[in-house]
Amino acid sequence: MGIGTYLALASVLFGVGAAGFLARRNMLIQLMSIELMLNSVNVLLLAFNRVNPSNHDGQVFAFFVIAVAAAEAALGLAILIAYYRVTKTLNTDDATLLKY
Amino acid sequence: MTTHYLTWLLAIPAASALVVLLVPRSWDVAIKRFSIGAMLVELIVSLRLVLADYSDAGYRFVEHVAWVESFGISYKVGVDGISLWLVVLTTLLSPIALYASWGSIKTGIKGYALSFLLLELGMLGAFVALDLFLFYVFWELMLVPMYLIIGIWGGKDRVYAAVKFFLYTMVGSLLMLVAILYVVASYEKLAGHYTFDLQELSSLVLPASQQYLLFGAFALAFAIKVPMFPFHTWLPDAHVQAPTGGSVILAAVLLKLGIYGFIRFAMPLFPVASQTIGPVLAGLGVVGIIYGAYAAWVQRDLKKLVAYSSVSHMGFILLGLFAMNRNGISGAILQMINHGISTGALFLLVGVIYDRRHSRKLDDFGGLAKVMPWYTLFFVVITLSSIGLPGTNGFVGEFMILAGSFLSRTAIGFGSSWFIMTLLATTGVIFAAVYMLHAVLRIFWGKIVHPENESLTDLNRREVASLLPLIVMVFWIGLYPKFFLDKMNPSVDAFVTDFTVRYYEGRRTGEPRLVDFEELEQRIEAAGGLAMAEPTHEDAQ
Amino acid sequence: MHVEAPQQILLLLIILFPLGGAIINGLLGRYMAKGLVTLVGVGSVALSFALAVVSFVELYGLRHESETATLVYHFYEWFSLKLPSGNVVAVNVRFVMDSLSGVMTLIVTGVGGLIHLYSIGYMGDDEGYPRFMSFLNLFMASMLILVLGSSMPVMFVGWEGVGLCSYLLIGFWFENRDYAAAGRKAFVVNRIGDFGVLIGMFILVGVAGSFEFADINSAAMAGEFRPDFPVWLLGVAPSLATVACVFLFLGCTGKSAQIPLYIWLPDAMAGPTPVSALIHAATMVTAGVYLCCRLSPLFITSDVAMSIIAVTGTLTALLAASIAVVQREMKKILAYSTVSQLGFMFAAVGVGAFAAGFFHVFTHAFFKACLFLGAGSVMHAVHAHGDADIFKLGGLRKALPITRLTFLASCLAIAGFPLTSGFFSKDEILLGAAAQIFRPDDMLMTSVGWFTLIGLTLAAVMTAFYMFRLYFLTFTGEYRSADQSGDHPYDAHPHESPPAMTIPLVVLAVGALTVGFLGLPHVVPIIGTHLSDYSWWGHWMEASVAGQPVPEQMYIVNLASGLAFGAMAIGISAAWVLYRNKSTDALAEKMPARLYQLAFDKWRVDELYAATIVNPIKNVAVVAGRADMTFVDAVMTKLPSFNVREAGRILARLQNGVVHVYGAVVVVGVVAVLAWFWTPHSRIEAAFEGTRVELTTPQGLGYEYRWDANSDGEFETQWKGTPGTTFEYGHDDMRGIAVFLKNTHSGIEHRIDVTDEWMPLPIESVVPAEFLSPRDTGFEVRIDGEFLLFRKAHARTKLSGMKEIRLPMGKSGRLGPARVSSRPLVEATLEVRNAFGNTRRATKEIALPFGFEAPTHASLTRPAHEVVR
Amino acid sequence: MTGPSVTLFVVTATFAMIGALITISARRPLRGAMGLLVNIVSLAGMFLTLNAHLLAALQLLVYAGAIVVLFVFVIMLLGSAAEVAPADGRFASRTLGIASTIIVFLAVSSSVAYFDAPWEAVPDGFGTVEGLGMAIYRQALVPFEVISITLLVAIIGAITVARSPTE
Repeated sequence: MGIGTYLALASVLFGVGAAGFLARRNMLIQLMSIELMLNSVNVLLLAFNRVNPSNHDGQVFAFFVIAVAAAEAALGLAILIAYYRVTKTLNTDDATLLKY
Repeated sequence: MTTHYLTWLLAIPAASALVVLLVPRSWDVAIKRFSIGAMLVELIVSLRLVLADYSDAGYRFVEHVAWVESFGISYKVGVDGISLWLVVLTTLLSPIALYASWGSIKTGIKGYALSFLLLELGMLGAFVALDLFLFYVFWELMLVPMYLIIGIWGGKDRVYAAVKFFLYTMVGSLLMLVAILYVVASYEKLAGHYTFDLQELSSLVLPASQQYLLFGAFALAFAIKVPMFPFHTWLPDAHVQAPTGGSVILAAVLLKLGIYGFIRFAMPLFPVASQTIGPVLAGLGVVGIIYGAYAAWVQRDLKKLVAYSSVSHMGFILLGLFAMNRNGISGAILQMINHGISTGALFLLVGVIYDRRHSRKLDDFGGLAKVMPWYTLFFVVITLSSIGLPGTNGFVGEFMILAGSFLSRTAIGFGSSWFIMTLLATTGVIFAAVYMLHAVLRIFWGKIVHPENESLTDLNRREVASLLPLIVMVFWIGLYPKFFLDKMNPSVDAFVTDFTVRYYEGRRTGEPRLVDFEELEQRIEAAGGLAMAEPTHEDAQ
Repeated sequence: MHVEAPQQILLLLIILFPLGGAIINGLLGRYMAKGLVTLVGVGSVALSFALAVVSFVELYGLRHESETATLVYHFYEWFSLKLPSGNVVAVNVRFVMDSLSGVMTLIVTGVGGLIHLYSIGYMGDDEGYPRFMSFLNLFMASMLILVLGSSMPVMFVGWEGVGLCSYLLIGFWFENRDYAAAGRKAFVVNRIGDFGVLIGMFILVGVAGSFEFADINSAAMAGEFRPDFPVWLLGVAPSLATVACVFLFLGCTGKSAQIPLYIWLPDAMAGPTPVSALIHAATMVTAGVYLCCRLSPLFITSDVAMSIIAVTGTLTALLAASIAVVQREMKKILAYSTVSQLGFMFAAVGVGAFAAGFFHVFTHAFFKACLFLGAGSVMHAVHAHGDADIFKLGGLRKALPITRLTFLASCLAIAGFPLTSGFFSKDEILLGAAAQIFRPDDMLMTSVGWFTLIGLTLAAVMTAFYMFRLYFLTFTGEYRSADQSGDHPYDAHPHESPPAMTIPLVVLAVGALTVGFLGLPHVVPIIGTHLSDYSWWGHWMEASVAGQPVPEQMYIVNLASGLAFGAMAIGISAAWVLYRNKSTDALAEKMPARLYQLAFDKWRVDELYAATIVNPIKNVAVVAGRADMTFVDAVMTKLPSFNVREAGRILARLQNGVVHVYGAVVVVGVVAVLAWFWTPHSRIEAAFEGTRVELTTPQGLGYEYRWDANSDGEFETQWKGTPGTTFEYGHDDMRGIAVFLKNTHSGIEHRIDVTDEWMPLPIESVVPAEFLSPRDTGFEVRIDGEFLLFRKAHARTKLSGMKEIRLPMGKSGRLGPARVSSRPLVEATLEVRNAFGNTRRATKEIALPFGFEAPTHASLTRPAHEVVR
Repeated sequence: MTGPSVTLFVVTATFAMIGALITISARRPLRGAMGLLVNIVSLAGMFLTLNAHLLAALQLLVYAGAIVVLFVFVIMLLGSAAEVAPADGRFASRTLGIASTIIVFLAVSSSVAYFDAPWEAVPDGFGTVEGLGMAIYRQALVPFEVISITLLVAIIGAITVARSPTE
């Protein structure tokens, strides 16, 4: 078993996250999909770091990704609540204020 | 502090602007006095520059401090005979324009003074910068205060005019930025380090095909600023809407930056392209002379008439510039000063009646000579200067330009295209008389037909004070231009020689390369002058 | 160079006095007492006249020592020009008094002084009196600069200065907008002339290398203006002198009111009468003649220009005289008379009788000034404003005895009554014209001579006629406004003018009768006595004015004076018969009504100009003004902004606000990026260093490279991470020969496919055909082994000795404006591999800028033409 | 030169996939959150096979302990409103979208699956608290501080955004 397996798994996980983000209309689920994608990237980073273990660059990066993910989740959920307060729904099809 | 005059020149308006910014809005009188005072100090500093010796070419008062070293950006400033008088023109006109503005600007004094100080900073910076990046910074810096001056203190359609002015100028200057970066990158490829220093970049010789594109990008920026036909349509709008002070500065100094850019940057960097495209631009200048005169003739708004006359006058300057000889270029520089003085004064004079009558329509006047004799005298004198009557400044400039274009070296004696262009341009002398005297006739002569004109008051002290220096300059330059020409001629001569050498070098090469022009020019001089240096294309290898 | 005489400060003072007077009166006159204004205004001119006399006497004295003596004052250097030759021409403010300008200075200051004096009486009550004095003084200063200036630009200062003063003085009563418009017309028409002067000036300086009149004249005498004008003009090749003179003459027609630019002068009578007398009769309008005389050595070199001047002058004399014959108003008649007399002067110039022409300037100044001032005196007497209708006057000889006598004297002079000044000057002009007729072997000048002589004689008849028509209708018969009826009756009780006005009249009238004796003819007609020693004028002028020799054959002299006398006699008799003691226009009854009306309407020339020139230009201007704000602005501003707005509108549709769509676009982008990175990308670049070729390709992330530099299927390098390699090609690697044509100017390069058959070399593909001369075209080319062969198509190879040229591989040579190079071709191959493991090959054909040593063991295995692509 | 444990990898990978699929397909958000939890926990396990011990712990702490809990809180806060009715008549296009996306990434994964690199021996302290800590505090101190500020800003931002306008 080589690094390729990890890469493949990470790709698939990323794809699943992307598909979820694109296909679902529930803002909560979409946020979760984003978490999935971030996680899959972490797998990649760690796998590459494992192949070249003389430094910790990959892990440091993954560490930051986790921190950013936390910040993102906090902000995202806050926005979600604010959004819900305005529209009384979590359906992103109704979120078209960004229109021209 | 022996030679840091240029830094002072830039520091004073910057510092004054900061002071004005911090002062409370309500201190109107203090702000007025302080800003004018700062500009007068500025004028005195700039007069110190005149005292230097300009009997040989090269920059004076050069200061060179690294700014962003990794990209070779530096604070490098200096003046030579070409920029000297433009600097003085700026420092002379700025206080006059600001002072004259106090007649009509009653609101937002603080912002107005601030804009003017920043404007002066931008203009002076652009005239003295010897670093392309620095130049670009100042070039863009000028835009903002002018935009504000037109957009806030302007007339009815001020926002339209301001945006038009801004966008037009911006489009050109962005292309110029691209061209600057290209030049710098080409230099880096050959020399191994970045630099924006004009003198270092001057050693770069680019192949003709690249020069055309780069010159085009520079020329567009400058031609819009000049403004050259057909890029002039922002000018009437901007002038008509701008407040008096804004119009004065716009016409007197801002337009000159376009021509200055040609002389300082576009022509030395891209000699082959300027030599080839130059006649076309000169031709467009001639079109502008006649077209501007025609358009001026039929205007009913006095300010618009003066604005179109600017188009016509700037056409002369373009013609002289691309004649590529000393007469033409010296004449063009002198004519820049002249146009700054006479058109600046004309805008001041238009402002005078606008302040009184709140109209600029020719139809609303007539017979003013009866009630405003001094105003009439001033207006007629400036009119005569504008149409180039001998003895006033306009004549010397126009004469040198026409002589330059007639005796253009490009054409070796009388070339047919230059001959015809000179003929056509000279008809501009006729049309200038037509449209200016038309305006004079409509405003001053005849009987007073509008009763409200009967009670108009003549010039007040402030207006006389702001006009008098310009009248003095009109006759000074008209009667003794040698004082001004002597300072610029060595630089212009060197420019022409340098340009010719660059042209032949540029034509010789197919690949970008670096040439030590200083050494080359010395070699040519040793070999007996330019005639010897003229290459006979490439020798067969 | 000129002999540097001691500085004559007087010359400067002559100019500075009136200038100072103008400045003082102009700025402060409004606040000064009238007496002080008068003192400054008249006093300055009087001083100037006194200094002029002193200078002239000094000059007169110097003439005994040297024929070409001049007085010079070098003031300062104005500016300088640099000629293409590298010479710097200084434009000096420098004043010269020689015989020509000396006389002119005396006329200007003398006649001008009298007219100033006259103005005290005539304009004293006008509220703009200080302004008037100021303008008059300014005019004097300008005119003196014009006369005394030693070079073209300085003269031009005065030239335009007098135009300005003319503008200001015509529109002096500016509250009448028509007057102001007349002033503007004068200025603009004069500017058209100035255009010609400017261009002429440039030609002069371009050829003679100096602006100084003296240098230009010596250059002209040295024949420097004889070569053809280098610019192709309308299919003819005039000489430099012709073109320069025609342009200068255009300026003269403007200033001196000749066809086609005379139209401003009649309108200029809107100004106060002293102005008409001073500017529009005595001094300014003669500036054109003065310029021609100044540059007479130049003018005389061009027969064509001289003919144009003579014909124009004659036609003007005739046209203006024919208009003057039927006019009703005093000043208008005098104005057309002035135009006509100026025509005489130019006709004289055109036939080479410069001295005679200038003599007419001299005499004309006296009698025409006197006539105008007399007319002013009449108008003053009857309180006519603007102009006076002679059919409403009459019988004024009793009321205005002094005016009448002086007027009569001047009428006699202008009509050419024997022994008056006009007799002598007109006679000299006709003599000059007659001389041309008898110039041997010159068709052009002979016919011009005939035309001039006949035309001028006719004009002289009309002159005598209309002058005496004016005199008789004004001064004889009964005073027709006495009964106070009619539309605008004049004052019922005219009275003689004050002494300030009559003294100048008397002085001028005496001058009009006597100054002619200064120019006694060389030969007295009929008697045949030679008077050369007494002809002061001709002798005096010789020093500064060139000209055709004055004929001395009796038949010519007799012909000329006979014609002059006859013309005078016929004209005066006709007027006597038709108008003496009459009150109606007998001519109007005798002439066909329509012809009379047409002449009365000045042949409708103004209307013709309006219809053919002014209005079309005005319409173009209107169109330009409109088009600028509509069409040009639309194209340059509205169109781009419309494009941006519409493009924005379309792109804005993509912003539908649905998050999923945005996400999907991101995915598409990611996929596109992935697809790009899927396979490696590369291109080969070659740089040459000596005979080594550096092959490079842009470095890609995670790429590995291996090279097969000569494309023989074997890779020279192993897989490695750095992209470049160097290789030295050999003769065996060659794949053929490529031929390149290059425009050395622009750097444009084309590859040409050549075979071993002769084919034309398409130089036009790199150099535009307009830039090719016949000798640069028509080459043929083919490949011969490793060489390129060139030859001229249709070559007269044997005659010209031009052989086929062999160009070895790797070399280049010039063919006209193009460079042709022959280069060996090689092919390089590169294989690239990326992180995904995908590989790709790139090959590139490289044209080497150098040739190969032919291998000693073998030549090319295949014929060259097969490998050429 | 020993590679990661295959068994552990297979197990964690399977659960991670299952969790991910549950997350994106769950009708009810709470079930989705549980799927996410499964995914996170199994990935934490997988991190162990890659010698990333500290990160595995952080994964559990931050993701499972904080983020998922936050999700659950929000779901509880919103109650039934957290559920979104499926859009009508878009089933086909949505399926197609999901399928094509997954196919694209499957293709990618299949191409990278054969990548190979030698598993080098892991030096002492690799992935431990000490090793990673040293790396962070020595080489990435500034980014670390920046990320702290980012988190702080995010917290303030979250409070500002989520606070109801009436307060």
